[in-house]
Amino acid sequence: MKKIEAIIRPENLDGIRIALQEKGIIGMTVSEVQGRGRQKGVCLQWRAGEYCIEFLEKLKLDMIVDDKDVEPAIAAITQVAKTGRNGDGKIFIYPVEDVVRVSTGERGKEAI
Amino acid sequence: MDIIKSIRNIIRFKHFFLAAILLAVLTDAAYAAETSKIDTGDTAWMLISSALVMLMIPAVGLFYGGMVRKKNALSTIMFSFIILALISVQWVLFGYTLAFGHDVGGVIGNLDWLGLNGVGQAPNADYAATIPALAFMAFQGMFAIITVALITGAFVERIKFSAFMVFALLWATLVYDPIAHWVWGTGGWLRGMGALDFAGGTVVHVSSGISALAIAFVIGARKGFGKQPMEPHNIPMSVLGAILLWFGWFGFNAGSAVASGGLAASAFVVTNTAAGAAALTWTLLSWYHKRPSVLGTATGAVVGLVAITPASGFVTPLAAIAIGAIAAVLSYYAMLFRMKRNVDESLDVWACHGIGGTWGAIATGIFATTLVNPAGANGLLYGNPAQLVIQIAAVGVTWIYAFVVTFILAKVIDATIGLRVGDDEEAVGLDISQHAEKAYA
Amino acid sequence: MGLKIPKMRFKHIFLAVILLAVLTNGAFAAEEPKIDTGDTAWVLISTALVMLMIPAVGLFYGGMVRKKNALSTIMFSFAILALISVQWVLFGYSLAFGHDVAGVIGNLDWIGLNGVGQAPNADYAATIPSMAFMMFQAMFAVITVVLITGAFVERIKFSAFLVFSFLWATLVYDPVAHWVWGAGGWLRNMGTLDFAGGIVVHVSAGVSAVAIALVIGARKGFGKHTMEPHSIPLTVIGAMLLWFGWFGFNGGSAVASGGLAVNAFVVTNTGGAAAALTWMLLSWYHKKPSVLGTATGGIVGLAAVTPASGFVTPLAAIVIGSVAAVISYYAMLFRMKRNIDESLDVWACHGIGGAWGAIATGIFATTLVNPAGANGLLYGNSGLLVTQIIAVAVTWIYAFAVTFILAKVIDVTIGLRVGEEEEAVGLDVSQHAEKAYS
Amino acid sequence: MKKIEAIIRPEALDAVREALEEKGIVGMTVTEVQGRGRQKGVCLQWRAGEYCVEFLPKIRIDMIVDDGFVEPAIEAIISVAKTGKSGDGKIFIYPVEEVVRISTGERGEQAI
Repeated sequence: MKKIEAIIRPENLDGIRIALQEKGIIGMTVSEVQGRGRQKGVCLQWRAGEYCIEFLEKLKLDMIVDDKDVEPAIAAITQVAKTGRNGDGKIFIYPVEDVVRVSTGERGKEAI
Repeated sequence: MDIIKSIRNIIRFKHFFLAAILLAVLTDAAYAAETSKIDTGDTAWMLISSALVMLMIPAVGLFYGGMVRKKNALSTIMFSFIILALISVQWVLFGYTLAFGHDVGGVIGNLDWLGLNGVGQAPNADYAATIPALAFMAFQGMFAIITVALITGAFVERIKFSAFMVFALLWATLVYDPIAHWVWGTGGWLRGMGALDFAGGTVVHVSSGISALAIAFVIGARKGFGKQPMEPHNIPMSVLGAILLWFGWFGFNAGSAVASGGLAASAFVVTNTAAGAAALTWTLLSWYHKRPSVLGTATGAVVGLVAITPASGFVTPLAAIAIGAIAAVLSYYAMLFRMKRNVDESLDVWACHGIGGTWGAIATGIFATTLVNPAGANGLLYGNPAQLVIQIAAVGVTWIYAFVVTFILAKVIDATIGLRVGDDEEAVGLDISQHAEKAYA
Repeated sequence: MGLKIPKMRFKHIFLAVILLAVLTNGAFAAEEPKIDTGDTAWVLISTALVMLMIPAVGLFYGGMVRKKNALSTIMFSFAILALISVQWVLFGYSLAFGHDVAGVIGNLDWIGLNGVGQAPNADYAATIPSMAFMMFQAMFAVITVVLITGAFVERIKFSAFLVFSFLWATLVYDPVAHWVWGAGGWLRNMGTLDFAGGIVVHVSAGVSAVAIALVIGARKGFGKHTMEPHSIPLTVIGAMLLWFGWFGFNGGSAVASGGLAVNAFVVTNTGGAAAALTWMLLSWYHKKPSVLGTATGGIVGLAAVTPASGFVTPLAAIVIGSVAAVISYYAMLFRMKRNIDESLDVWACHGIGGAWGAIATGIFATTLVNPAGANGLLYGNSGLLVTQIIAVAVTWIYAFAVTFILAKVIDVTIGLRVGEEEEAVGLDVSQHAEKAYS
Repeated sequence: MKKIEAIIRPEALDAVREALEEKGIVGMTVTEVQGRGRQKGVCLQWRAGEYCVEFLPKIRIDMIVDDGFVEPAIEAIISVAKTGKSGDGKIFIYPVEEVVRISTGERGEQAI
């Protein structure tokens, strides 16, 4: 099992959800986060003049998947989220030791 | 028969004349009583105007509150709210008598009306002959309160609450009450000089704008000012505040006619017109520099309202367009100048109210016409350059007095109880550190 | 000649006086049902101001509940504005202000506003259309029901709430309004003074709030989990609009524009301010100057000064407001200590504030402010204080008893409370299928 | 590659960002979280009296870095976020299997 953590542009959420669903990946957690990478910040207007913020609004998707689903998930996300410009986001893959489903007590793959 | 004869007698000129005199005498007596008679329409208008100005006070809190960081939202709103409570009581106890009481040397009112002693339901013809003296007192009370509330934009996110309370009370007493007396009090020396200030361009806006700058110098910049972004946490809240300010300003300016009628209607129209012109101008300025800004448009409207305030009872609607549009330009660049100089007068009370009010008072000396208000005067454009000089003198005096007294007052408070919160408290935010509360769960 | 002329003069003066008298008489006759435009303008704008207070209560309460119940709390006041506006026009006004039946209730002569038109009704307000008076009073009926909603937020079933509101307005508000304000009402005849509704509005709402809170029971997790206010700025917006509207509430209760309205206006602002300051100092003494507390203090002061506003001086208002804040503050702590989930302290704010205000009227009232009023204890008339205490006590008992029974009946028939799961999810989703914030 | 997850006081965010930037770490994701540790909760005011909140607002910073950047990053965070009182936060280090940069499809260390 792996954990896939994807940082994406907020406007791509629904497209990615549908693309992942087509690959059979349904469960995920979405968080509103603020991110900073090569895109750096953005300058907004004050009453007169402007101010710059260093972090941008992003969404983070967390999902735990079977090893075989990792590549299809990466493909699905990049297919929708890629514009080719800075700020498209990143995908991180982590190992997961175990998963427990709270409602049943199931563990491991069945619990996903 | 007798009756018919009598009627015939009356119709005869001689007796008709007699009856007419009699009627005149009687009517005269009625008029004599009339001079102190309350007009229900005027009183209704003054009451609703006072209520409208009251609404502007917490509206300032929302306007400012939306522009600070989330961790200081409540404290910023609190400033206006508590000033409403504090100065309401100060005004009733002694503020009104200092500002509008019987004159002492042209500088201040005496203490005859302490605790509203002698201020009752009968009109006071010195100020407003057709409404109860209490109504005039209430209306003026709201002006005193909002002036103090305006200053709070200067020291948001870093002032100690106790120091703020002391400052607010002393400022109202030492700066507002005297200036209000000079310009509006019977016997006040600026009023005697002929200075025109219909609804408080110098008394309210110049005095608060300059004082904001003075206290900002004393308290110093926020931690991280100029390095970290100080992001407005809720612009819709600021816009809501601006909307309520615009709404309340009809009472502020048109109510300053202290009667319902032509002058009030004229003030109402120029108020709305100037606000529109200034908001539009600000939109265009921000568009020219980047994009049409929402926060900027709201600010522009407020600046236009500020600028038209002293002129509102003396100028025409077309003059209002010029006054509003120029005010927006002046204020916009004053704001940029303030930022460039790295002065943390945080929410630009000086640029909006100080500069806007100064321009409005001067513009009154340019655009005023007795066609709008026979009790006023003509300005430069109507062949009377002297009025412009008087206006500039009045503004100059107010600048100097307000700056000096506020600067000293702030210094004294800083040296005694301390103006500023500690670094830790500032970092955590005033909501938690000063009020043990959080704006949003 | 010398003798004749004075004689003639006298004769003709006499004649002219008669003529004048006739003319004036005619004028008076015309004067009686005459509408004063200034008075009417003031009552109309006052009515609009009180209307604004109604959703303002929704915002005031809405900011203090958890995010998941924000909409439902705002909805209470909005729905009541609609519901009681109709009830009042159909029969509420007639019950409260219609021709008296034994001092207890109005009859049904004015059902559906039959006979309530543009002509003034001198019994209540001689210089404005009786429809204006009707509408002004309608807003009072609406806001009284709205005030109670603070008692049962976050757990009441919406259908039960609508039934309760409708019946409460009919069975509690309309009779109490008739007793105190209706021509022939028994408390009015006893000499009770209630300028703008300290007893009719605030005591009745505050006491009823405790009654229904006792029947509906505490929120799940009350006293164990924190119930954090989700947006204090929203509450402050509500408080500021309430303060603003209160000028119409009290100032408008003069039902005319003039000295009395002005006095009420000044007293209102001063009382609210003194109470807000006092509350701030109390919270400072206990911990830190509280924003939510200051807003609450303002409301308490406004509630307390309401019955007194047309009878007392501005300096008396400072005392009334300050004392109200202290009493209310400790009433609130007492309520919490007793672990009663009268959630937003309608009792402590309005019940206690209003009761103190009504009693304070018996202490501070003076005919110098209002010749049509009476003198209170400080002006040498202890009788008024007794009358005021009786009126408060009667309202206290009547409102509590009727509300308690009414709530019980609704509870056993349609059920007052939502299910546990619905409560946990929040009323916004479970009762309205909506979410306040995305 | 490692993931560094730092829980810090909200007011320390700007200083931490600057300190990390000095060490050459630019990319990060910031999340507003609620936490609870030895600092326990805090009591706030109700209209009269008070209520206690058991979770305190904190900021979580997530960064994916090359192994060599882990120690400098830890030093940088501690240097500015440490007040010495409880409630300063914690730093967690996790292994990362893979990184994908959405805009280019790069993988591994180039993608960071």
